[in-house]
Amino acid sequence: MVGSPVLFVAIPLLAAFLIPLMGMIWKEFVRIIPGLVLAYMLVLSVSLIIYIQSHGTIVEVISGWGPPVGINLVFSPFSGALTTLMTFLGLLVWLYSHKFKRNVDYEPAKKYFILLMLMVTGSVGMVLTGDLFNMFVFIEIVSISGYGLTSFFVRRDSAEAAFKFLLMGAFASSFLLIGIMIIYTQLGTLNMAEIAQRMPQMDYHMKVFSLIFILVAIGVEAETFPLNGWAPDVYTQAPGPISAAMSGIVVKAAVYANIRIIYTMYDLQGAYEYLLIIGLITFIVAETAALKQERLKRMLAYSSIGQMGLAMIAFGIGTKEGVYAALFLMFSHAIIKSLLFFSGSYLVYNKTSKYIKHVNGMGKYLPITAFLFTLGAFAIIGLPPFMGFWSKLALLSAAADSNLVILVAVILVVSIVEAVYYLRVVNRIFFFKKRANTKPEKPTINAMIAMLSLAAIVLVIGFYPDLVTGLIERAADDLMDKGRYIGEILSKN
Amino acid sequence: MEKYLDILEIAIYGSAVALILIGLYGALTKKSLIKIVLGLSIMDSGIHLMMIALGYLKGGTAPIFSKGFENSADQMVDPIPQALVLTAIVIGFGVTAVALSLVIRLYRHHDTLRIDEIKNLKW
Amino acid sequence: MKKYIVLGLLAVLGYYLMSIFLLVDFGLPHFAHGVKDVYLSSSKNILKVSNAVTAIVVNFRGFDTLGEVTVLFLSATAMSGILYKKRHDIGERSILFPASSIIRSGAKMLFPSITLLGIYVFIHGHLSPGGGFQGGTIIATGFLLMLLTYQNYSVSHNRLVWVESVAGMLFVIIGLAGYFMKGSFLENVLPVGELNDLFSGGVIGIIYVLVGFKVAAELIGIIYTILHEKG
Amino acid sequence: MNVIFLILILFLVGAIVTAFAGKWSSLLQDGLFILAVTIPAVLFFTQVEMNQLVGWTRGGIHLELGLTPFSYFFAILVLLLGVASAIYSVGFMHGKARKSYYYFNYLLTIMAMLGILFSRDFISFFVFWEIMTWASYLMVVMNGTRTQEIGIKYFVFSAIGAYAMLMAIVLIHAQTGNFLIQDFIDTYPSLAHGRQILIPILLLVGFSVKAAVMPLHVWAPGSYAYSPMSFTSVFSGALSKMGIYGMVIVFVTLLSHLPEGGLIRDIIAWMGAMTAVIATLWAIAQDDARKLLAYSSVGQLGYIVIAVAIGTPMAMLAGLFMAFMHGLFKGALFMVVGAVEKQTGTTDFTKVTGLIRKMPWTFLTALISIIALAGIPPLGGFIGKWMLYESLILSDHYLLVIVAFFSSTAAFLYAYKFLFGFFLGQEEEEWADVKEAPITMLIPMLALAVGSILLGAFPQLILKPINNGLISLGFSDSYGKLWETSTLFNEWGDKVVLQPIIYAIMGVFLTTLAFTYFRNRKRTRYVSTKDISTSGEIPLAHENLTFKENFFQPFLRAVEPVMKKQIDWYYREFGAGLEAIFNFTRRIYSGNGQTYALYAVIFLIVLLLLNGNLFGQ
Amino acid sequence: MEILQYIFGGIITFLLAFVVGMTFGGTRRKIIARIQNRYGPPIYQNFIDAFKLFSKTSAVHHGAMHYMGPAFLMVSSVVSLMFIPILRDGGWFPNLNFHGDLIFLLYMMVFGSLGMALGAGQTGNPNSAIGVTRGLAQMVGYEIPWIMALVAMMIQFHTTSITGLMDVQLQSGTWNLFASPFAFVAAILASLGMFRYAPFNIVGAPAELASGPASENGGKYLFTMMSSHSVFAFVKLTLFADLFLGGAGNLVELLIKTFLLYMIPVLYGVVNPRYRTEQAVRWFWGWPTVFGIIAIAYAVWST
Repeated sequence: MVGSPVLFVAIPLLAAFLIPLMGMIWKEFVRIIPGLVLAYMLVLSVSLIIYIQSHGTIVEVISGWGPPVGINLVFSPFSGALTTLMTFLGLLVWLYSHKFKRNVDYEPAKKYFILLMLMVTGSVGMVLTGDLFNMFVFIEIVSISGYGLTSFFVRRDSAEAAFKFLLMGAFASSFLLIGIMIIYTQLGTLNMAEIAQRMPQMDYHMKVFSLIFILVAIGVEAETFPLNGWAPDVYTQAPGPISAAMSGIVVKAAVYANIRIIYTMYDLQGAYEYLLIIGLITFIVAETAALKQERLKRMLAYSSIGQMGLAMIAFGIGTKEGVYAALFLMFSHAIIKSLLFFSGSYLVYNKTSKYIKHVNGMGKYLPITAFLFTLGAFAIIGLPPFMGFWSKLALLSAAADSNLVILVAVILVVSIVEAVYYLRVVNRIFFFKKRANTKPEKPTINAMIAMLSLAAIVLVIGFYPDLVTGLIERAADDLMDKGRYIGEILSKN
Repeated sequence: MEKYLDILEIAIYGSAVALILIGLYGALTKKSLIKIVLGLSIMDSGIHLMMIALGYLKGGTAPIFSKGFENSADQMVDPIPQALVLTAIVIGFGVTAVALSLVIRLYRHHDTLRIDEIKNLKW
Repeated sequence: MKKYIVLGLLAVLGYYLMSIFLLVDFGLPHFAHGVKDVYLSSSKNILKVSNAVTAIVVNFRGFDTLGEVTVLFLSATAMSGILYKKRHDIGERSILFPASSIIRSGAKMLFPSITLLGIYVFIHGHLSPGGGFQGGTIIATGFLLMLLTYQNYSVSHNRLVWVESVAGMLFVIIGLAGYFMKGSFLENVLPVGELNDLFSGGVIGIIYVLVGFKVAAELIGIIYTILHEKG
Repeated sequence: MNVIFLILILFLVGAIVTAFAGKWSSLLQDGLFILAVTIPAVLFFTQVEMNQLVGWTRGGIHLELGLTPFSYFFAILVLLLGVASAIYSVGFMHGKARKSYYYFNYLLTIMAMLGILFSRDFISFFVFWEIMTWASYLMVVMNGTRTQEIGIKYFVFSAIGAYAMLMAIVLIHAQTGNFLIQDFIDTYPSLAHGRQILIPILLLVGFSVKAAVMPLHVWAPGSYAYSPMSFTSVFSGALSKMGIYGMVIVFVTLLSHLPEGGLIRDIIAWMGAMTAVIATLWAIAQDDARKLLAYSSVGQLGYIVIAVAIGTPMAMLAGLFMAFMHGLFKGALFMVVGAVEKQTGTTDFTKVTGLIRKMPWTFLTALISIIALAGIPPLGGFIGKWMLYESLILSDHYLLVIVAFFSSTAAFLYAYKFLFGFFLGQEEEEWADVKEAPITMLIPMLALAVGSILLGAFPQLILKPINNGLISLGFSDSYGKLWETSTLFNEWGDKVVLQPIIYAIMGVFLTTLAFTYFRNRKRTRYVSTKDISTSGEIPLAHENLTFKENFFQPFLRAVEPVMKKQIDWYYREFGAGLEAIFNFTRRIYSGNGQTYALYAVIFLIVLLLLNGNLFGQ
Repeated sequence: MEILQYIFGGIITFLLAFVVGMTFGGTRRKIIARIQNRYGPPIYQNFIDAFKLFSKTSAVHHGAMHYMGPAFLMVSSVVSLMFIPILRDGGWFPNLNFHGDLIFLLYMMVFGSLGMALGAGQTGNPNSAIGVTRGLAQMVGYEIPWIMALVAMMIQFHTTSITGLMDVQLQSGTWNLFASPFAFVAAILASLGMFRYAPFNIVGAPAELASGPASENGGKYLFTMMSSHSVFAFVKLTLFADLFLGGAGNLVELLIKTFLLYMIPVLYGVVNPRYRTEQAVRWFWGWPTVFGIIAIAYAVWST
């Protein structure tokens, strides 16, 4: 055993409590320790992923009480793959913001890095936990650190965005509590595996009501359509790396929660259709809203929402191919959208308004950044031979295999809209004259490394997708096999 | 006794739902940011009340094995909702604190507390 | 207009909520094989903790409590981040009018007893109703009283940081000790003692004390941050 | 490593190396660029074996590459134009901005086209197709003028096509379980009837976009006109033929099994005919050489589409032969425009006149290519047209003959306009010191022109590979029946003997020329075009009397009703409408946090109201 | 030897065409003059003009295309001539007709216009270019009924060869004029434009354009143009005779038939005012095209 899933939570918390003390010794510690912790988490998750290849899913028991009595953490191929992705992105976000301009002040830097680290931890916890209420706690950890990070920049309208986020988040947590309590009163347990096992005994109406409350609650974090009003504002106003972390880490965790609940806990067929319909609406509304945006990050935000809608559609197909496609989409979207947020924030660096027109002519002044943005744009449109193509292909062929011809057509038509708004920006970067009052800002070396490594992944996976498809396929198998999940956890008792 | 229990049921659940609805009403219609935050708190209270009520056992005692109650486990109310409520209260407190600090920031920035005037970010 | 729409919506929502809750029989056991019975019996027989709620909060679902503490820590951090200003921008504490002498002397008298009550509550968390959160809050109330009464009363920021950091770290370290010694995070590593004894329940009491300190420190920090906001 | 991979990788590596070589030396970059095209071309013609399959796997999908005789024919066109235009590009891009960018995308485009021809499965086909699309998109926007309009339009239509194709591909995968083209062709007859119709139509939409068939052609004029001329010769000459390539395969292998196949073919043929007519009319109305040629390309592609859609053996031969010829002469013509642009800085007919004495070789290329374009014997263009008309009449498509002939005749108008606009008319002071284009630009141009002449006399040079390709697709051997060395037959036994015609034409031409030229040689002198007898007055040196505004106004007035609105206009209105709707959708995000919360509550209540219906048991 | 025979035959054919075309042209001038109540020039006036032009020497030229233009024109006329059977059995006028067909001829016939246009273009005279554009536009107009008539014939008789069409008429014993009357009407109406006599003479209208494409040309250039026009007129008339009137067994028959055909455009022109270009184009796309469509329908129906 190389480590334990519980360290994903314990070590960052220890570090978080330690940082204020270490900061009194040497101020640089507040920047270095989170990086070390995130790096450790990445190493840990990679080694655990390798471990479970041969030894099977790890079910970690906490405080000595096996499920369903105690809380447990599950490191399965599915949650493990997501954990690896999240910790990797977390590390890159840390790297990108290591020398972030505002962080010269000690106090904000401390806050920023603690919140960032705990946001990643919370997301990882959401993915790993096997207990419903524990998931609620982790969702709150993620949300509160999200509020703090969103309003990090004092001069922008960031507080407004954070307040909207908070309002929605508060509603969501209330609804989630109601949903959890309905389940508890019916089944008397909070362990997800046991809930899943005993779900058939539950009264049908209670089942539906609890699912509705939980879906609405998690839908807020997962950016499903009518609940995602906060998302564009938050993405626009949060610091660039935080936007990347939001779309790459937090939302992924929320979608995970959504999927775990629908696929594993409940046995309602209609829930898949719900995912399909809501995902489709989210996708269409977000992509069409993105078309006429004037601010770069807001446009990226809508695109991000749209991509998550796509992932939900893929989950809603309900077959193994669909799950495979959805996981692939989540993976590629996390990587590509982070690349876009990273490079996009430098393209509109100096302006707080972040209008798209500020990128005019930046191709000449920031050639590498502009190139990386273009790469990301091409990849997210789904042009081969970049990474986005393979995931889109997987989605479409999964839909076609399930005979959803209309769905394929709609997705493709809306994808054209997506291509249009991305290419408009790319054209501006390279072929428009620079506006007189914009000053290009060269990326720091750390940011450059982060962006280049993301771009390398986009290219390498694009040319050789086999690097990740095996992993994703195992994860999809894992998710589809509900009986094994229940058995593995409850046998630990 | 049975009759009173029915009344009690309606009274407790009714007040929990009423709190939730009052909180929602406040959060959805009041213009002042402070009142919205208050609404959220009220809604939380309603939910906490509901949670506790759901764990109630007819004629039950507190789930504490103090002297004389060592063997009355069957008579104890469900302790789990109480534990959950504890967590939920703390989390609700944390959210409220952050919300209030955001309200302060917004007031600093916009010089107003009316939520319909704070719409710099839209579309 | 909006009000009426909202009212209509809430009427529907209320109808559904009520119908959900009325499906749950009030005051009757709702389910057959819940974990509740395991908790009660284990708390009495294995952990020797008389307050089952404490046993759940600190041991069975101790992980939640760790998260809870983290949430508090986060909201304190987030608050100070949100309200952060450069040093010269920080204003004076806003007090509308000075407290009267009755209040001042009363506060001085009440403060030690409030603190003592708080300490009692979290030390006896595993025996009687109460615990770390409750006790910490009571202590913070005492400090709030002092801060409101005395314009010049101040708490050392560094000391608060120390208390909360060390308390939090010890919590995690105790958890890790369980992990390394017994193979499971937060598992009890100390002898459990006898039911209804002060020194019973192993690490549960210790953790609750730590939580008490941490909660107190954080709440004081939060109050302090808001008090320093210009009116 | 297999040579097919080697060729593709050489292109890719060449593209990257060439793009970066510009940092050190411009000359090195030019040299590397030409090598990066020619070495794979040589490898292709010497090393690649026919019908040899190479399998590989990506993302768990089995892929295959290989060369068939049919794709071999297209590869000839691609590599011929690719090499010629590459040499030309070196001259054309000399001293221009974004040279590395140009070279990179150029090589990628050529690679992608070869990749398409090599692909034996749908995924590699699609991958290369999209690489081709975005690489050429980057070329279209390269000049930086009207990128948001022309470039986006090109990309949107390409995306419509590509996504239609992708939809067909995933539907195919749902039917066969893999992506191999051959497997699909084998299982096609046993599919459900709905799929049997849907899949070919989707594929045809995909290919029609690149082949610029009528309702999907609106991207073409702008894109051809605004990409660099040296690339446009490949773009219009070879890249658009990829659409034809795909269409032929769909027609031959799929639609022949379908009862409705004939109807679909006729519809496509009529769309091609409409394209030919409308594009020709618009070409006549243009005042810019680039746009004129762009519309002309669309029109010429219309003929090719007619021919391949009719699909008799002779029509196929005609269509593919015309495709090849179009590559030659349109490639050369775009190069001519490029040369004029390079030397004068403009391509506007109303600005440039009288270059014939300044740029004689360019004019010669233009003349030969225009004659080939107009389909006038004895050049190669005629042979394609002849076969087209014969096959149309033989297959009872009488009205199509009329339409095709009309647009072919109308093509004379713009053909004349092109020659007159640049080269004839009065010589102007402004262009007095214009020089002939550099030698690197002249050689490829003249080579392509010579190709046009050669194919007029010896069409078998290219008809033979076409025939081999068609046999490999399952056609009967029409080689012996339809043509022998320099003789063309139709099925009624009528024939055209090419060589005596050429001798006759040359003989008469030279005799007359001798008659007019030699007797006068001693005593005639050249006088400038200012020395004319218009109204008895001699125009001053700075006066330009060349007739250039409203060139074909009378004719355009005659056809006015057809040209009132461009199809483009409908698309623009449609697009504007869509954008307005989308602009409305984003108003959902009103900016008021409370409203968002209200949405959440409404959503919750709607779900609660729907409960049983949504989550059925 | 055969080649020499061809060349010799070609020269003889050319001379015949030249003489006939010139004479017809002179006749036309005379007829028009008489109708307009003038005396008019003698019938041989065209020969006098040609001889005058031939013996003049040109002092200037405007560049290569300038003298290649008339050569193109000549190529078009002569090669077309060589592909048309003058008499049914060849005889003195050997040619290449068994090699060619109607489609080839169609393209060969427009080749001249384009060459001429190029030559006119290089002179730099705006009137030439204006004339050329009008001419080309008009050509697009009349080609429609013309190709319709030809396609109708091809459909009806299953051949695209001129000799083939003549054989058909010989075998059935009836002229195509009667076998496919609508095609004949369409073709004749198209021929009005082909001859460019009034009312379709806007191309070279002397009063407006200083004789259009031909301006700036004098001396031998004009001679070449004039003679090729004459030859071309003969080519067209012979083609019509071959296609619709069963060809000619001997020279006299040929001359009668061609003269009768020639009178149609001449006489039509006399009584009509000049059309503007777009009017002309629209005119051709009116009734002549309708006849063409009827001809095709008739052909499809009758096979």
